Amino acid sequence: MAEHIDAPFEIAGVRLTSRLIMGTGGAPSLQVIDEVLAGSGTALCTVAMRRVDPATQGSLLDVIDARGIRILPNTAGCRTAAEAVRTAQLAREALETDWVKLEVIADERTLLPDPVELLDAAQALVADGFTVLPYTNDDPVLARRLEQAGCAAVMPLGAPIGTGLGIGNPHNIELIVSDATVPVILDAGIGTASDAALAMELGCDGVLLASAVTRARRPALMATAMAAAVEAGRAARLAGRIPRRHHAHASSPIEGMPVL
Amino acid sequence: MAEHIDAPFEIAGVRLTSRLIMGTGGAPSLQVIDEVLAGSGTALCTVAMRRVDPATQGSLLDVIDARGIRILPNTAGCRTAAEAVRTAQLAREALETDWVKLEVIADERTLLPDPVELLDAAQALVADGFTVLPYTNDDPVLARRLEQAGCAAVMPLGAPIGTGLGIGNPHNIELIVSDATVPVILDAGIGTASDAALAMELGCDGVLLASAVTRARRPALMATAMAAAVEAGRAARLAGRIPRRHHAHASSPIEGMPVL
Amino acid sequence: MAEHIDAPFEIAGVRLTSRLIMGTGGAPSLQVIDEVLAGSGTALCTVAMRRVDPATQGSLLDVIDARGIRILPNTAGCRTAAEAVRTAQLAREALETDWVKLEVIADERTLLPDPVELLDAAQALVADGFTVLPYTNDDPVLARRLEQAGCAAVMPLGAPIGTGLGIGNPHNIELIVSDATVPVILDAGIGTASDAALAMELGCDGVLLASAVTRARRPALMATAMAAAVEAGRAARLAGRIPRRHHAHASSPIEGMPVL
Amino acid sequence: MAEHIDAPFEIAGVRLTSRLIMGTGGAPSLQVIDEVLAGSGTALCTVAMRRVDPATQGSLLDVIDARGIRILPNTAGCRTAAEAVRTAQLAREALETDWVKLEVIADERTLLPDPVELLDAAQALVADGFTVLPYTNDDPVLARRLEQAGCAAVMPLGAPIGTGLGIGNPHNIELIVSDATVPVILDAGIGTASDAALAMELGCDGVLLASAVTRARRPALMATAMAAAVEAGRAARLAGRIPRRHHAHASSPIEGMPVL
Amino acid sequence: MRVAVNGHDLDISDGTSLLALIEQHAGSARGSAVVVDGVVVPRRTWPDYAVRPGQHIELITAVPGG
Amino acid sequence: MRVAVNGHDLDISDGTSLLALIEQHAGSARGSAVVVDGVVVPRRTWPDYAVRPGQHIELITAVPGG
Amino acid sequence: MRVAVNGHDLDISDGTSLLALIEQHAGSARGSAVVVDGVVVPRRTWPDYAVRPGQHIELITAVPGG
Amino acid sequence: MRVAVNGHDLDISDGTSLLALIEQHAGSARGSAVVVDGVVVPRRTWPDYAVRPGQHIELITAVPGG
Repeated sequence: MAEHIDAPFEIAGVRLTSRLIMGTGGAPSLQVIDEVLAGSGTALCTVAMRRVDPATQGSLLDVIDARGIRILPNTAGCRTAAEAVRTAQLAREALETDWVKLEVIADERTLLPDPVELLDAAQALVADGFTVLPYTNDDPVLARRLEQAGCAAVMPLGAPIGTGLGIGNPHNIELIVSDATVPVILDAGIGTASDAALAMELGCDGVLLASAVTRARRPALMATAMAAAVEAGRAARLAGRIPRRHHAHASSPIEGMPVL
Repeated sequence: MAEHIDAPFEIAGVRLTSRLIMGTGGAPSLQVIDEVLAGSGTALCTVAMRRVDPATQGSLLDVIDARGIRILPNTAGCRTAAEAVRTAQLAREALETDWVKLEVIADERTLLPDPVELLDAAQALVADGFTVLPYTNDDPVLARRLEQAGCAAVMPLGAPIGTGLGIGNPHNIELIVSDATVPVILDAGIGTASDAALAMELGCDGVLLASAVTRARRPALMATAMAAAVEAGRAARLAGRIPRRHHAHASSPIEGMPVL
Repeated sequence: MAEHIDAPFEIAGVRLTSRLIMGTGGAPSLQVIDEVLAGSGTALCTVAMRRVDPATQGSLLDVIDARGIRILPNTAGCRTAAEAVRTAQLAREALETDWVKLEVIADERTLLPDPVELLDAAQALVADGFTVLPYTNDDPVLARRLEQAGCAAVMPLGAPIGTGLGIGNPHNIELIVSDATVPVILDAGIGTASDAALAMELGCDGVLLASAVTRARRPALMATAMAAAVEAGRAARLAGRIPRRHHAHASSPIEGMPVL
Repeated sequence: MAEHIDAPFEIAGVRLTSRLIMGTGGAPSLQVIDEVLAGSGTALCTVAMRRVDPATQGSLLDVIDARGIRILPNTAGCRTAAEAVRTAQLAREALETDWVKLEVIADERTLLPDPVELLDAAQALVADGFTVLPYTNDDPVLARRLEQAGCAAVMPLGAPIGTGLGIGNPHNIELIVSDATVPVILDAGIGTASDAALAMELGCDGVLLASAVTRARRPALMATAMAAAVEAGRAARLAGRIPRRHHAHASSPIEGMPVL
Repeated sequence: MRVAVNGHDLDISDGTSLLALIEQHAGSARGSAVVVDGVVVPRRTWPDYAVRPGQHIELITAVPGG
Repeated sequence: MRVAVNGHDLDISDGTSLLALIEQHAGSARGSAVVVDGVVVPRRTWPDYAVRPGQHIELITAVPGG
Repeated sequence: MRVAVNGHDLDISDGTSLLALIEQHAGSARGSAVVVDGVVVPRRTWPDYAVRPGQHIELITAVPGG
Repeated sequence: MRVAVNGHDLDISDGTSLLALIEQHAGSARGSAVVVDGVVVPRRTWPDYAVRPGQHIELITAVPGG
């Protein structure tokens, strides 16, 4: 992770003005999505690709464009490399971007990535000229393979999508960060602000979340909380935290006590 | 904790513009103290009372006054109620304030509060007209007794002073918060920004810390990190976090998958 | 904690053949109590003192005596030192033992000990010739004060009574163990076998539990689980565990790989 | 996991009299290996395959055979499916067993399994008639794929080999257990007895460990600790632990307090 | 005569001893203690202790707990 | 003529262009993609692409997600 | 004359006021407190308070801490 | 004649059998496997298998591990 507080955050050479990437799913309305995007200060947000529904009111893209936010289509719901590649190609055609958040899940219950299909899809999409941001599990080896396959970032989970369980295995995230030469984005599992701060303290370059904000009781307020938490965690990482000590260490002088 | 994001933070009827209270110990120089106070945006900072040392360069009080920060003298180093009361009286004489951070520690190794001496000192100081902010352990019962004794706030530890171990027993902090009718300030043990955010998410009204900032590799930067973390944690608390779920919950629609 | 696996476990000079102390509360019947006492292999069990209820079937004392188990009356439900002292005196009269598990709780919601009343009661009972085993919180300072008051053991909680939350703050238990010269018994909060093993690994001399066994789906089986866990944890403590390492350490030789 | 305390433990139809599987690496001598095997009560232990070293004193196989323990050769050190398959074939020739603990690691620093090579090797070995016990990471999806490939058990790690960090992500182990129809063996990462008990409480059918015992200060004693811990954890799982409660729950009657 | 036992008024025959009262309520005297009008009565005196009208008597025993 | 759009049979007038079909369903062509009988149809060809009877057409667009 | 200041014996000129003593040691009187022979001396009396031989004087001030 | 055993050149007498070579290096044939020039040699053929000059031989056995 860049060692200057004002080092720009870049993915595939594109500078992003925020390290918080927002998913747009789970919100009750376009109005809430708009408030959440505003509150988060995000510069990149995900969308899913689905069949046109004539009943839909309003335009998601207008909301996103009005805020000047870059779009990151995902392949949510795909179960095989072939489906994911096809969905990415449709997204490129529809949204005129070659960026894709690659998701290839193994089942609907855990929504966990399928490591083999994911790696196959990543290789195929890179070969097809895509800028691939894969949603992966927290396995340091798979993260390395994805980077070797040419992915522009790796996006390990903290916990399964939508669980809000935070970062289940910080040690794995540290291993991924220590190895990676592309940005590491903590994706999925974030439940509250301290989780997002911890992700950055572990050395992640950014955080991607949706449910934690869109399904909070007050989404817009939670969006500002997450923005502040990402800033706080990054600054803390760069500031160099104190070591954990087993015994106490006084913060007032021991000497000079008056004799009363 | 007040349920409005812009609800003022008040102790003993005095409004404070920041929920981050800074200790001034552990910094290498007055210059660093000044940078840390500036970066933290704090409105209240602690000092210790010691014998005058003619060798001292510069004036701590001038630094604090120049930033318009209220002073909170502590009784650090006192081992008995009598010592603590006497030290508080000297501080009142010296600094013309009746506020005191009450510390009565049991030993130099753990720096943990002595519950019996602490409660005695609190009762004596309240009777003597002081505004008492006691540094206490995380025992919900002792916290209640201190509030019943008339303390203006309760300040439970997250972990022993200077350890940076964070919040050892979040369950106890939640119990203290659920009971208290005076402000609860998490005091001691904070190591990094996510710890401070967590304290606020647990419902604390504020955070008091020193070593985590003054002994960080880059103190001024860590001060800004802590300020952001306190804001983030408070906003997250008020925004109402999503529940922790055992199973995944999709944030992209299940329906409308195209047939490709 | 004694550093020999076969070092006897003694409280106040009385040798006990098991380091697992059983509470008898929470069981659906005397029959289950009997099975639980048998399965646990305990040598010491607690009882409460209450008004005679003519409707009661069977004799608890007969069950306990038939298994040759020593009785430890408690002062459960007492809220003041005076009540606890009086209850201990009644128990001594009724059961002809001067041992007492001292409980002085602050409220019915947390069932946490009141540190001030507890210490007062301990001093009074020691002066009256009792062998006092106090149920205390996990504050290392209060534990030290209780030992200084002449208690025969200290019994810190892992978590509030009946919660099954395990050991909330292992660091505090380690601090208590490192200081104590009387036996340390982890009392309250144990939920399952690994919690009991952990208590012993932290250096406790014994474990006291009730609900974790009596309210388990299969109490007798859980009793055997706890007995094995206490043995396992004690052996592991004495065997000297390997250090926690950040990086992997191979357990098969690196050299001598065949060239295939 | 079998729901009877005395349900036999079987892998590939072979009944094993202990649920603790021992690695033999890391011990200072054959003498210590012999003591450890005796203390653990294991019925299955691993060995590595290496070039003959004429300097070696004594026979490992004699020690294992003398205790009637079944041998499980591993493929430790292999980095590709091809190497692992070849090593398994040599082991079959040398030890006349078609059982193999399949290890395909990605690097020497983390010793973590390579998911793609591991799955390829598992498929090849199953096709070649081997009984395959794969050492895998804690990804529930990979575990499922390995079972689908015909593995006789799945052996997820708790933490990287030799770290003694325990079970980093209990939630993943629970997911693996809830899915698996073959035995789940917690392999690697165990540091002390409570870790082994926890593995069984999470629903694992067995535990495989080496360093935690062979590198302990007193290996033979730690072996007995682990044996007891596995028993304790399994009994606790079957006994049905009490739920975790946020609030206290009295274990002595509230009614019938005497009026004193 | 009337006495209060564990908070309930009770008619007992004159001259009833504490020991008799206890055995009648608790089955046996084992594991019990008695408080009469706030004073603990030593076990050895129970056989000869004649309950008097209007006394408040607490009979306490060991029950499952802790 | 009849075509299948997103799995539903539909009557549309002869000579309807893909662009017209999309605008009619999605409001605008922005953010949409089209697959006809399993083949992705490039955006620039939509105006001149005349839908033929019996074709299976998938109209896809961006929705909130992820 | 000799006095003890913060545990060190000191020669000061006769008639030195507390205020003078404090300013000499602490630079300024701000943020300081004084204990003479175990008694806290109120700030307002410092100018007129003449130090006497043999007194034990503690000069206390605020330092970084907590 | 010269052969390579586990990477080291070695002089052995002509006509040495694999079994003899193994027993000489490993003490016993139990728990061992042999690869000659990249091919696994079945255990039952060792007694009659005469080592030839220049062969690369890997002798593998079980060691503590895992």
